[in-house]
Amino acid sequence: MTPFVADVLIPVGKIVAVILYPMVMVVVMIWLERRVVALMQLRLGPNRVGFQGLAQPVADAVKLFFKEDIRQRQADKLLFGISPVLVMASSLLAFCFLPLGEPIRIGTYTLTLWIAESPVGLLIVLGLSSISVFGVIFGGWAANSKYPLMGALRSVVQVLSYEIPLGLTVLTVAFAARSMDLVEIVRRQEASGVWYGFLMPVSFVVFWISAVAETNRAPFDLPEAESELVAGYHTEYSGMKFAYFYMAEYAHMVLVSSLVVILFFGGWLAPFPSVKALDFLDVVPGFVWYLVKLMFFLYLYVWIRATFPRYRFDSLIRLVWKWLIPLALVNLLVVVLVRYLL
Amino acid sequence: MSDGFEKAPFLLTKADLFITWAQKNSLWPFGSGLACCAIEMIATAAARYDIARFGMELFRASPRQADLFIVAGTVTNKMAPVLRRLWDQMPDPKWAMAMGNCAIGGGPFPTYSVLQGVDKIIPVDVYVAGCPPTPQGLIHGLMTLQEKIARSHPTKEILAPHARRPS
Amino acid sequence: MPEDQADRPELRELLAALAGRFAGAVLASVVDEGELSVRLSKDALASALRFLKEEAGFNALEDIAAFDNLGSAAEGGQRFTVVYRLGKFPGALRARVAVDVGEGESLASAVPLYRSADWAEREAFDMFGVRFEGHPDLRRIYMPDEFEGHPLRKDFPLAGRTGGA
Amino acid sequence: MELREYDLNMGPQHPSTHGVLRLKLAVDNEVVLGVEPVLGYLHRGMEKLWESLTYTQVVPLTDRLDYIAALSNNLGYCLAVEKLAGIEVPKRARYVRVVLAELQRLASHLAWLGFMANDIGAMSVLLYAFEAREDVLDLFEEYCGARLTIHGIRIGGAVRDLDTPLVSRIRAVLERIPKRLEDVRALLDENRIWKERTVGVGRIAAAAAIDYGLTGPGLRACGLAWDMRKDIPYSSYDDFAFDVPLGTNGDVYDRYLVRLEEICQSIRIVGQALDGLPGGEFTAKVPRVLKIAPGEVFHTIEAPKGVLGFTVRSNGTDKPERVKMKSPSFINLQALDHMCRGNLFSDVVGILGSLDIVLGEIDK
Repeated sequence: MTPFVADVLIPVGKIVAVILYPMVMVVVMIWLERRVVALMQLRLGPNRVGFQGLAQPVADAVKLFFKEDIRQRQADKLLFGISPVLVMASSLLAFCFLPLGEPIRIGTYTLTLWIAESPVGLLIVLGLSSISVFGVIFGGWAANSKYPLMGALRSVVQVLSYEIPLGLTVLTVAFAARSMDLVEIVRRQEASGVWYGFLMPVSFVVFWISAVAETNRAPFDLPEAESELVAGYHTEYSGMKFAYFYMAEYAHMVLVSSLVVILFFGGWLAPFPSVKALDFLDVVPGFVWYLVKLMFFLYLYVWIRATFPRYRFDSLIRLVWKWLIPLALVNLLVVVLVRYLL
Repeated sequence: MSDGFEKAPFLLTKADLFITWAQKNSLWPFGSGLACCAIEMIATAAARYDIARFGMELFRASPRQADLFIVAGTVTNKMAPVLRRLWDQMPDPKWAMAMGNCAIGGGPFPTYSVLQGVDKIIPVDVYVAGCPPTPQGLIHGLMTLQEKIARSHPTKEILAPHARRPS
Repeated sequence: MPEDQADRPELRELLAALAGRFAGAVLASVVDEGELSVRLSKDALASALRFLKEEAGFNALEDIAAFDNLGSAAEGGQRFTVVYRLGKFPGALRARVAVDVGEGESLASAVPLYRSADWAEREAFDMFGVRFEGHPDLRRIYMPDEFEGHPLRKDFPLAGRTGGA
Repeated sequence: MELREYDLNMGPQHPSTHGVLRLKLAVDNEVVLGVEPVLGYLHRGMEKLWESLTYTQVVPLTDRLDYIAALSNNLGYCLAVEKLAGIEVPKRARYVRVVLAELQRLASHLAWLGFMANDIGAMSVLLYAFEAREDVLDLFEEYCGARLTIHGIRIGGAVRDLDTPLVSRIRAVLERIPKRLEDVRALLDENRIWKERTVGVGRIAAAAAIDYGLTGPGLRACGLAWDMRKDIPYSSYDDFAFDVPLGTNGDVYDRYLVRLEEICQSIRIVGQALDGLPGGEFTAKVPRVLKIAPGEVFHTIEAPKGVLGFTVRSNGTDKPERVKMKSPSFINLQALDHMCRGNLFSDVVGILGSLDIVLGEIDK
């Protein structure tokens, strides 16, 4: 393993992989969503473009690339341009910290399946995922028209108020695993033999609800409610800028789903780690298990979108301040007590 | 239209094919219906006729993200300036489809308040006759539009934007 | 259509009460096919409507239809006839109050009595030019505000003055 | 910096104004202070056009008024002309008309269900409702070739007879629709989010409803049993036993329940009409050129949206002198401002959906 390969080729390869990984996931997610929602609604969904419609997201992306990029006169040029980048970059950056699998040993060199491992990885990922709120605010404000502004204001209040239960539940996991390092959390789940999702079901449920609300999806998609706010905060965006918003939403969904998988369902661990009889499952590489669980949660996103009507704004806020936050606080208290009494 | 291929350099024709393939297969209609034809347009997007198969089921509510403006219904004189403004708000390349006899030529209403044909205010690419046209008729219109897009040369417009179509 | 409305006698004495109260103003009145139809003069309209609503119990104004009598046998010699269709719920009784109004004259608005008269009167004004005094917001309802002329008048061409652009 | 309300424009082009309706909203931080609908964006000058057409030529234009319930408009106009001209419609024709009108009510209520659910966010219900509606449209297409602007009821009767294969297919569809409705009711009726968006929203009291001239399911949701098919029966509706569903407190949720119940009642009526289909002619003999002596008539029917009335005045020629239409959606829309005050901006969409308005009928 010549130093050139170790110091240059592999990091570059990993960086390219980390940029390509969310892009591929976004393409798969766009196709999955349109097909699954269609099949749930008695229709077929895209199946003409490429094999079973797989090339549909590619066609959308290329078409959006060649669209004219309109920026009105009264728009605030700087913010209008920056906001899609902010939303997209924050999601992509967070992918560097997600451990996708067990480090692979090639000769003397161990190839770690993540870019960076930091003792406060969890904090960084949460911080980055809340930066995308700035993108939404700037985007809604810069368009300088009423509907995007209302969409942006709604999104700000929604995302900020849902970050509190998100943070609290993440704290319970950090307490259980005694560390903020994502890799450490997975290892700790492997050591303790039980996944935190089953150890602390309440924090998983609260985390999942606030995750769905955080990404403005399904019953909580008020900021971009087509039937009320025309197209929410990205009403005035066209062409590639809109493509950024469109893909960033899916990237954010994939990011939050992978967080759920890592924190509550043991990252790359094969299911039922404590049951010795099922050890043969370990032959399947960790990365595959990680993808299977991820796909399940992405499917759940789409399933929820197809069934639930949309919350009204005040009931949305009442739900978080009256139900989720108290529940998360009590849950944190219980976990801390149990942790230190045992 | 095929003569365009001989003169255009090889690379551009291949680029044309790829770009038109993408534009053809992801036509996002603009979710604005005027009258009876709008109900048939929604029925076409619904489960039985399902234009989602062609990737067209994303009815964008904002003109900024729409490619295809289906004028479905009667265009009155009061609605014409609004329609024209919506058309101008749509980013290029954009296509227009006059759905139903009212949009094509005033339909059964030769009256004081109806614009006798939407092509008086916006350039129309495909006319779909019928009052209202059946979903099969609309899908046939959409397919003709896809063929028209397949024959177009987007690279020529990108390289020489001043040669833009008189909109 | 069942001809014999059981409540005809009720309409009969209602008619008598109406004729008594507004002796001078009731020009013609008849009860046929379960409907009381009255032709009033312009100035008795407001009080007649109030009487029909409060005392006779016609609590719903279903429709206001305006007619242009230009050319046809104008009964009262006036240009326009405005017909108020009242309904009584429960009991499903019908009353027709017809009023003649000239070209420039105006009628008392029924909005203080029936909220549903608001847009119906605006439509009559927009289409015929009949003005209604006391209407909260008498503007055109269909045609753009800068449109001149009233389309449903008989002398207005079908294709419109500007040739239906 | 003092806070001031600003007006928001749900413009003539908006995903949930069911066509080209423009709402000027005075909004104070998402709380609606007042709604002022602006109409006329689909005013095609129908009534002016009708004055230059013969009585039979007007019928296809009435399809384009309430284009979701075309047959009801035909029925309303034809009944008014027949009453004016004194044409006697044979019993079988009346039964065929009842079957067609009630199937049209079915299709109209299913379209309403889809649009309202989609406005409140449950987009799958739009697809389920439209799939059920497609079955009914197939019946119309088989009956007379058209899906939406059906023009199936003519002056004097209907355009074609109900032959036995069509009757058996109608019965098959009537079995399928309740099952589809079960899916939708299971999805929405007790859904906490749905109830939160609809219960107590857009409430109107019974007295205010009458004062605003509200008719149809909107009025019945306030608990007032005013249904033209019962109060002033037409086209032999009094031969059929059906009940009028009523709500209690006149809010969006009650209008939703009343309309769903009306779908079941319509299925009952069509079943009874098909069972008792008498023999005889399906249309009366109407002279090719219909000249009607001078006179005036006002006739109302119970259209899916409310009480639809036609005033027809004749002058002895073959063309009507004036045909005035009393449109239920036009009158119902006036109550929107009263219903929306104090609610949130996103409720305006739900209330507008529950009113079930069609712009073709409002703007004429």
